[in-house]
Amino acid sequence: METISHKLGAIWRETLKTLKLIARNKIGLLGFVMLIGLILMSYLGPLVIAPEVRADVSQIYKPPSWEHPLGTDFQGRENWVMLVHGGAEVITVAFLAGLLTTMIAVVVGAFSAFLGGKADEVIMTFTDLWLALPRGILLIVTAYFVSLEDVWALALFLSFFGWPSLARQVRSQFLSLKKREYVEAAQLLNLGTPHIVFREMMPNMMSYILIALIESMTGAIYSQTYLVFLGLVPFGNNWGVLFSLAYAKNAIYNPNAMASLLVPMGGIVALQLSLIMFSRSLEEIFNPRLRTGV
Amino acid sequence: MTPKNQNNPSTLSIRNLTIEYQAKRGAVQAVRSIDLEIYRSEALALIGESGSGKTTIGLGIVRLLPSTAKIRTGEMIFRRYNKTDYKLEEEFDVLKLNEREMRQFRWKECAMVFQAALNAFNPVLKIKDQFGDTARAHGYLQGEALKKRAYELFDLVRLDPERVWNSYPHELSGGMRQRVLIALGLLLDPPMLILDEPTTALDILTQRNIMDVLKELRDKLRFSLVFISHDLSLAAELADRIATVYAGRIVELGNVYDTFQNPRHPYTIGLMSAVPTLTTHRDNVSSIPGSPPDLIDMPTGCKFHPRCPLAVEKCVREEPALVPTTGPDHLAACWRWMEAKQFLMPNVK
Amino acid sequence: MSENSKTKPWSERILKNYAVQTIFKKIFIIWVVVTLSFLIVRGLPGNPVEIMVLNLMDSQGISEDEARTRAASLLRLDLDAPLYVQYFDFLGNLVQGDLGESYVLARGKPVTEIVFQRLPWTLFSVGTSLLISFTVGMFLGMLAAYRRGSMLDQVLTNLSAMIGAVPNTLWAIILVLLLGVVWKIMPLNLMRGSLSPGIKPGFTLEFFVDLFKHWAVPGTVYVLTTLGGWMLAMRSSTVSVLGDDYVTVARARGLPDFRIITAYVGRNASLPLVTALAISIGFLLGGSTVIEFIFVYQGVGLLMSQAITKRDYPVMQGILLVTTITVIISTAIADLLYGWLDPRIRTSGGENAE
Amino acid sequence: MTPPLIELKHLTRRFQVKRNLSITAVSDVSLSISAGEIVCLVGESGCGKTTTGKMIAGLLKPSEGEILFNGQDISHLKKDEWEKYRLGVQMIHQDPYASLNPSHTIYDIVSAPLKAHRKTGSDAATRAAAIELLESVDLTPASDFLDKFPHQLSGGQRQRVSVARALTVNPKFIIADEAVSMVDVSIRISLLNTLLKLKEKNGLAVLFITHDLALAKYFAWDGRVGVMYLGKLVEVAPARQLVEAPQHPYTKVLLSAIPEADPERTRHKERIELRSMDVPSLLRLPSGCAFHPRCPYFAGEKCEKVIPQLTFFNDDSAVACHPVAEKRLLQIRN
Repeated sequence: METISHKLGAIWRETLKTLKLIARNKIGLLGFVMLIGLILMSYLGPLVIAPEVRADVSQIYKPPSWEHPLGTDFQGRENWVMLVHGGAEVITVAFLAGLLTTMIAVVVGAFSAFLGGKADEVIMTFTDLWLALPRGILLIVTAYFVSLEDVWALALFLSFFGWPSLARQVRSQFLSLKKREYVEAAQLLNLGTPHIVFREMMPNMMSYILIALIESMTGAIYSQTYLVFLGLVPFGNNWGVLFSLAYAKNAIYNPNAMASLLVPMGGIVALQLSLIMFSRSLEEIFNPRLRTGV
Repeated sequence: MTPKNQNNPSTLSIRNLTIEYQAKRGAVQAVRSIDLEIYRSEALALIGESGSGKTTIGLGIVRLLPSTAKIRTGEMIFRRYNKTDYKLEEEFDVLKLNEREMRQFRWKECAMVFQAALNAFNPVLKIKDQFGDTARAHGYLQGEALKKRAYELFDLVRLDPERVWNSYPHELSGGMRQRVLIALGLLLDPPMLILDEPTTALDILTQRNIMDVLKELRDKLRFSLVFISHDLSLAAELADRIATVYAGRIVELGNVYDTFQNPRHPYTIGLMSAVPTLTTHRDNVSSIPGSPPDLIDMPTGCKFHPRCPLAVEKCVREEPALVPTTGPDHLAACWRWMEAKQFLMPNVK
Repeated sequence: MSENSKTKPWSERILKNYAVQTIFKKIFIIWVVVTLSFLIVRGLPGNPVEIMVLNLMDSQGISEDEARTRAASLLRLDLDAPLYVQYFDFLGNLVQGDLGESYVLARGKPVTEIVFQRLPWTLFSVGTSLLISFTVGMFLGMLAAYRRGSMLDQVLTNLSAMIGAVPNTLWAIILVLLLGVVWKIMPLNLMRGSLSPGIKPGFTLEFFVDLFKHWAVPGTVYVLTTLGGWMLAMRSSTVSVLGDDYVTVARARGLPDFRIITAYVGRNASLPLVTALAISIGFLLGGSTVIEFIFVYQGVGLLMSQAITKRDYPVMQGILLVTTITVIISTAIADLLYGWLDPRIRTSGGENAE
Repeated sequence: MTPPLIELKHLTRRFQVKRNLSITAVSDVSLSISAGEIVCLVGESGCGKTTTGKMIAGLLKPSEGEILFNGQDISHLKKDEWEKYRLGVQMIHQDPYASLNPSHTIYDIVSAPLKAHRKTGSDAATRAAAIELLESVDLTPASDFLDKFPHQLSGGQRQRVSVARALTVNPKFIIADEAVSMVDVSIRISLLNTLLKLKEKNGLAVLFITHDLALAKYFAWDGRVGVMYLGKLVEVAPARQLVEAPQHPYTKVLLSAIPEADPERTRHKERIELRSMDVPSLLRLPSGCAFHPRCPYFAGEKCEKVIPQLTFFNDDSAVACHPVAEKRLLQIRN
């Protein structure tokens, strides 16, 4: 009991400290605020704003105006309503895929580093093999054959392709941490594996994992976008689908229709940018040289 | 053996040199208005602990300080003499040179051999190419002539020329790399050579070998040698004069024999008794209390006073200047230099 | 010791050889992809062969039995034989360079022929772009590293990270919109296709000018999306090299800045990027699918998206295989390049370890 | 007679470098250390002294040979006995900047083992114990240090924290691996004196690993010094005797090579020249005595062919050298 509350307390302290540090970097803070804004819009917005279900033929591809703040799409639906409703799926997939990728990578990398010897060799050979494959094409081909029907399937699929290079990095991080003298001292003092992993190694790994998580998220958004565009992810009315539908319905040659391309695109770009900005400040915060200079 | 200072003109006159580093908490006062003469063909040792400012002095002479460092005040007059008749040829302030002139000055007038010689060579270029680079940058010999010159130098530093010339740095051991670097330092026959902790990372036997090489080279080539180290015994073996550096200042400066027999500054005495040697009795070894000062927030008066067993009220108030003591050539910056040895080394004659 | 190694059987010595091991590894990777592509067509629950049969019946108006025979001949497989026999047949055909025939996109044409017709276009567009973004990225990365902390560095690093974060699909559309529709700088037909109608490939100025004109926009997309990555990688690599002792020593030796920047900093800082280059080729070829789709650029990527929509399995298999081999060859080249740039790898057989 | 606290018997450790290439970092080392004794292990980098220390600490498993603790082979210990042994042998690392976790306070660092092994009950008791420990390593006033992070401390202070951390589990034996080499010269001695004080007070045995013979002599004034060369123990003797009357040629060469902090003496010191400057690679160790290609007292075929064994003499010293052993045996017989 005591240790759990102690751990929670430590996590909470760490979080508070991190929030304070985020506020020190302007770009990072902006990214953080943007990200929170997008999340609020995408998850709370649909609760307040009813989805567009009507198809109004008279209102197809209207440019932005007072009546239609962000214009209308090829079915005459309000683009701004679609924007609010189309975010949750993209963010969920990004977050799930990022989380899964990072988890697989951390588990594989950590296991490989801890087991060492033959097991390490086998795992790393496999990882290298994965890295040497033309994963871009493989992603497309398999996406065609594997039916990706919900966010979980898509997230799982993306993380299946995303983990190897991160696993390699995690492994080398773990190896270098394992050799740190304070970890050796903790072993000598018999402080137990949980203590060594969670109290000695993890706090010095967290920053790294956090940044990797964000990188995996942006990677997932990236791949997601082109799989959707190629028509390999058939579900949902998310930003990616909206944008490729608009493209398919010739919005690109119709100046009045440009909004229905740009609005979902803006959603994706804003999400990517907020993540990137946020991660760049994280990098700065966790940079040990800057940190010890505090 | 020791060159007489009076009739031995100086190669480099450092006057009122002040160097600061910019840190988050404030200015790190690494070097505080130092005056120092480096005479022609003498060996001067700068000794002190890490953070005392000795390396900064070395880097300052060749102006290779990191970008956070600023030379606040001072001048460094460099004099070049004719190699045959020792007539003064040229005199200039190193701090006033422009970038191009500075590039020519480095290595040709003053070569610096760094602490971590293990990584002093570009790992992707062969030794011969790195010699070629240096020679080309200074319009020196090329081709066969350069090779011949390098082979002579390798012989001097006791290396097998054939093997070294065509090697990549990683194919040589640490001691070999250090000697190659010394050979490279001598390539342009500079009047001055700075060695920063040249043997620190090396094994005792390799260290011995390099010391012997250095002594031999100095007798043969007669360059001025500035030797930066925390190791008193290396200084004892190699130097003509010793300058003890503490908190960015020279606190004692004198002939090597004189300094070891009659140290005048409590810090020098402290250092001498803090390092056990093979022959000292255990009871004669003692550490200096306290720890080196924070260079951003320094104590008042004499910077050594918080650790000094002789400190009196005056030491807290006023910082002593580096002044002559028993002779004009033995200087110390201590209010109580006269009593220092008697108090701190009672059982040494 | 040395006598001992001489008495070892020659077979063992060959197997221990680094180059031989590398070749085995590469062959193994190809085998994995081949098996994968076989399993995709024959082993997956969706049963692509049945779909193919239906497709053939539909499009050519033939009976099911006829369609099955036709499918079998297109895939060069006996569909009634046990799976392992089919697998070995497939491998056997492959070794002879026979990947079957296309049945929708170009009826009856050997897949190898179709793919090799398209491959040069993709290799040209992707290769040129990679070369540009790699070189420019290295240059900008070094610039940012030298001026680290400055305004320029801030702008470069932030901007490049953000440009790189926008998916290439979006960049393609944005460029078409801006250049073709909004500003009307570039005629839309120049952004479509890989050559203007009527221009024949050959060593003519006309051909090369047209080639580059058509490459310009898709090429820009490749460059935009990859440049930032190279720049940031080069920046961090250069920053660490700048802290290395040999750079300070090189300055102390009075070497000219140009020499230090190129031979001392540049060469060492670019070493880790060479490995990354190898990995990125695999991704770029994949990324070409969507770009070529948008620009109707006649490369393997477009072929891939066509094969997917038309369910032309032999062509899909063929592309997967050929791109795998391309990637493997390029990684091998990158490996060689790395060895050539870094002497420590070259002589690793020695015993100079201290 | 009670067995020595720690006894190394023919300890050997090999490392796999490549698939079929291994080096022997430690080869056939035998040494015993009694309770409360100080032994220094001296040698140049790569001679195997750190590997030996790590094997004793249980961080590495020996390839051959055994380590006896109070007469018991530690590889046969049961789990709880093994844990007891583990805690009884602690290590002080070389690098004060890497041996303390940067994200923990000094209190976190010292209290973690106290809590893990239920040494103290309440938080207040833990705090009191931590203060007592810090004061025992001369970090006073201890309360000033408890809430600081390692980066706020100097190198010497950090090493003191490392010592305090090791003391939390009441060890019988401490391995100090180059523990003062990265600390400012002016405070090295006071750190060593703290260790000496603890040795007296707690009856600790210390294995001090260093490359500095002068420091070894100072620290092991009443103890012994062992000299290692390329994985082998070549000479063991009482500290002062080893420095003043070295037996093994390698020890002699080392001693003659060390510069002295006295210009008069160091410039006129007699130097023994080596036959070769090159240190052989561990991958290709010379046959026979590993020192023979460099040995100034090289005595022919036997040195080339036969590996000399560490031979003990009645003055509590041992040497692994054919000519020396023969000469001394002759002296003893006469």
